[in-house]
Amino acid sequence: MKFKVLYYVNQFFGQVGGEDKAGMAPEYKKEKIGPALGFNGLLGDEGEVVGTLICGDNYFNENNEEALEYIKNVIKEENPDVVVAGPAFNAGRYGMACAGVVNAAAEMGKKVVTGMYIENPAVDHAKGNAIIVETKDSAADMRNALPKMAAIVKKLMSGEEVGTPAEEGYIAQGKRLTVFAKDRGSKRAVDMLLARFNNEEFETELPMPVFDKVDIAPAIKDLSKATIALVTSGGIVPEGNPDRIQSASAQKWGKYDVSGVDSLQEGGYETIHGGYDPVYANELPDRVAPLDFMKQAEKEGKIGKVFKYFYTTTGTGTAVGKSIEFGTEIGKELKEAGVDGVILTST
Amino acid sequence: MENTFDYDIVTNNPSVKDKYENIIFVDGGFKDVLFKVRDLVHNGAELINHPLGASIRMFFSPYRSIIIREKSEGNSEINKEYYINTIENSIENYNKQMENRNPDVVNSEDYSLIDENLLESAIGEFKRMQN
Amino acid sequence: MVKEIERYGIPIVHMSTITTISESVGANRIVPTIAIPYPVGNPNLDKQEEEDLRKDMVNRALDCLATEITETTQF
Amino acid sequence: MRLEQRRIHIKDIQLGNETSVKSGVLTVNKEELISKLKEDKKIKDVKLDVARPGEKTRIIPVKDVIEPRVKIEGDGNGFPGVSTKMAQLGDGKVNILYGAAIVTVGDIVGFQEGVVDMWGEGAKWTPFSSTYNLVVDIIPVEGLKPHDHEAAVRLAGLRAAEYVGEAGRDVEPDEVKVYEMGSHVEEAKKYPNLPKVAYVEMLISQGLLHDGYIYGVNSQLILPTLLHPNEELDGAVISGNCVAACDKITTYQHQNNSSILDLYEQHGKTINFLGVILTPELTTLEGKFRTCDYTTKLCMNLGADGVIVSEEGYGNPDSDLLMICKKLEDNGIKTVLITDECSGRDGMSQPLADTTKEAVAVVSTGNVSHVVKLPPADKVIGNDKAIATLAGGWEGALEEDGSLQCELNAVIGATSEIGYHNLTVKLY
Repeated sequence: MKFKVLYYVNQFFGQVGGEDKAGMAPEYKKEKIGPALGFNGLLGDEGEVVGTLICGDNYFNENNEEALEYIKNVIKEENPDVVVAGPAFNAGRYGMACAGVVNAAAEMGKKVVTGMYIENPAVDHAKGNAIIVETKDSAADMRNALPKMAAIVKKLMSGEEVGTPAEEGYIAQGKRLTVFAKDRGSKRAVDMLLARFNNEEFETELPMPVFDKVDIAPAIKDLSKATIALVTSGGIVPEGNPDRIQSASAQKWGKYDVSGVDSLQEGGYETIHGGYDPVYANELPDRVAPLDFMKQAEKEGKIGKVFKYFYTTTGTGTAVGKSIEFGTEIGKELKEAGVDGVILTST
Repeated sequence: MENTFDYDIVTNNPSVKDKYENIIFVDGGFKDVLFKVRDLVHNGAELINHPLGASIRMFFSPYRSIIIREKSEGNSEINKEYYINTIENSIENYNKQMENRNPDVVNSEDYSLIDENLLESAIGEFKRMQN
Repeated sequence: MVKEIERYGIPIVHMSTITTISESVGANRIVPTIAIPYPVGNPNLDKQEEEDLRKDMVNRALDCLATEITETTQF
Repeated sequence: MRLEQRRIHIKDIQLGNETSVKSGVLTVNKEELISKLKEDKKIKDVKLDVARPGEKTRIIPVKDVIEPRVKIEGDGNGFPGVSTKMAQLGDGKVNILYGAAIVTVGDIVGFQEGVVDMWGEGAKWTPFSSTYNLVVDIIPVEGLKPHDHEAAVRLAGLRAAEYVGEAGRDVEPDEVKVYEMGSHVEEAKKYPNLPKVAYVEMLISQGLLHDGYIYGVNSQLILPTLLHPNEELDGAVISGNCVAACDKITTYQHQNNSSILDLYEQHGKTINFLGVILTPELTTLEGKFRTCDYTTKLCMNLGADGVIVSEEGYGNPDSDLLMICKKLEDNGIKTVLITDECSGRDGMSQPLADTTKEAVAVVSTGNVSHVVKLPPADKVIGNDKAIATLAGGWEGALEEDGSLQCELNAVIGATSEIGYHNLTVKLY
């Protein structure tokens, strides 16, 4: 029996129309449309595309929940073995839609494959669940991308082992898998050392984590006119923790109006951080987030003003998960409010 | 009882508690011991032995004893930073390893015994370094 | 968090006790602080001394926001 | 030094009434070996059994593996400083019952794992599924302190290896390997243009079930020390029954240290092999600093251009490994590390407990948290209660058909950090 594939495309590849149709709500057709047709041909006798889901890119991103609800219902009804989306190439909104679809399908226990250009921002959203075939940045690469996607789908369905990212042409998911090597470890070590002596190329089997750097923001030209915001990951919150921010590895952040107070102590703040002895911070919360002397700098005219809101969360300040999300959200607000500089204190 | 040397043992191991005088007892798990050590190190204590064990098995131990020394003089900034990094890193590693695991409480007694013995070795090593 | 805020082009100073962690999370402007439970204070000092200390650290942090740098720098 | 390893290929082991090797079949006098081991008053009973490659047999909990040998020329039969009188090792002729192994089992503590499956899926993951194993199960007298219990098990394994090894004394070998290397001055004269390479072998040195021994000296007590490679190949280094099943270095693996052998293989061809630096993995931070400095200094004094460093264990030893790497690289010595990793069951976590950017050349010998499925065995040698420990700690490990999901960390020698086995990790 052939395995069943459900295919997702946007309005353009679904042959509905261009940007003017980007607002279309999802539709399902029991036909093979656009790339789904070519993809179906590549499956041969093994599988078949049973239908094509089409949704406008704008609609998907602006009405995420409604779009996904419709799509999930179709998946439930058709009960395919595999959900394939895209390829989205370098299209950001289309990429996000593909990521949304494959993540939802993966949650429903479906095998999922998509395709994207490596710099498509949606890659990070999809790679945890989906195999993403690496494509070039334009649709001209469709004829290369589809065969790779089809080959992977066939392997997933037949139970054949999917090779390494380099072998199969997909973007590494970041999973480190234990496999058998041709030579024992000590032989590989000697070979690696010899390669280093001979200035030949070698590949380390365990790359050290690299820390992503961000461009240094230019300095503030005139501090005396600048608005400076205070942010802390030290878990300083108003007494009683009204927003119930978690005491370790917080799942959210809070912001509090401090325009009317001269210090956090005056504002009645305390710490909820679970990672350190709270006595000193509760005695004087400005020891963790120094609003007092920022306000003084404002009075002395050293800075223009202290930003109206103070931002807070808890966490050890590591480069993972939530802290990235929080930074992105807080940064966006600060940017929009025209803040010129930020002091972030960590415990 | 052993004579008090210039160190303290942060432990949640009851059999260690009964054996030494200079105990900072933690009523909790391995992780709570790490947290207590973190507090102490951030307040200037020196970390004498490494907070983690030497094999993945020892991560599953319900008990852990860690030797620290309260604010010793001549603790350079570099060392202080090293201690802080070491304990912070250890906590992160512990969390990573124990994410899908529970401490191996079935073998509590054996872990308690091994912890006690490893502590004894660590104290021995520390003393050999002191004289 | 540091990196993500700086990505918007806003200069940010990380005041942190563990400066190596600070560097590893990608902070470019770093002011080392006193201790985890009281990064910008010191309960062992008397009130005036502690206030002087905090004022000095805050000013240092503000000044570094107004200082052009080309690589990760501790102030 | 010149060491002649004379391999007698063993094709089977039988228990019987004499101890001999005839046409590749090793027969062991069961009663005699048992009574010999029971001369140690700490041992109450001994059980012997044989596990052959391909048999549906599981051995658990394995403490150590030792290769049976007899020195027929030169000093130091057995394990000098441990089971026999002190002697200088590294010179002479040794007859090896190649393909046979003494495997000790025994519950020193309840949580010790260490499985060897002789067949099927499990066999792939351990190098000791391909040896003919004489399994020595040691039951101590009651009330023995854990230190004494560990020592009794350790010594019994070594004595059993010596006793069995004697059977090969007058047997003609099938194969002879010669390991010969002169002083540093002589070798440098012979190979003036070859890069000089030292091997740093790190040993867990932290106390009960975390120890190793060099000529009987507990490695906790040493500064890093230099050995001629022949000394280790001749039995100078002994395992202390470490709890780390997958990445402890068993005595067998010291006797046949693959890093030493693979460096020896290149000696005089592409490199000038300088020798082995045994480096303790201590528990105190000060101790780690000292070890790091001292190891680097030895490498520099030897004029090493390159160094291979192998780890034992995971966790705090990662600090030593990376600290040593950084210091060697800072001093211009090209360094390759061999380590296993703990990247979590899904392989998504950071692999080591520590990092340093100087570690640019690292061999990974596998993820200790990689999950493997072991089918039920027909026969279990040792203590089948220990299987519960294997499966313990997480739900769903024991399946209905009796097969068992366990992490590689339970399998003896699976992720050997001296590079003895052929696992690696690839990014998917």
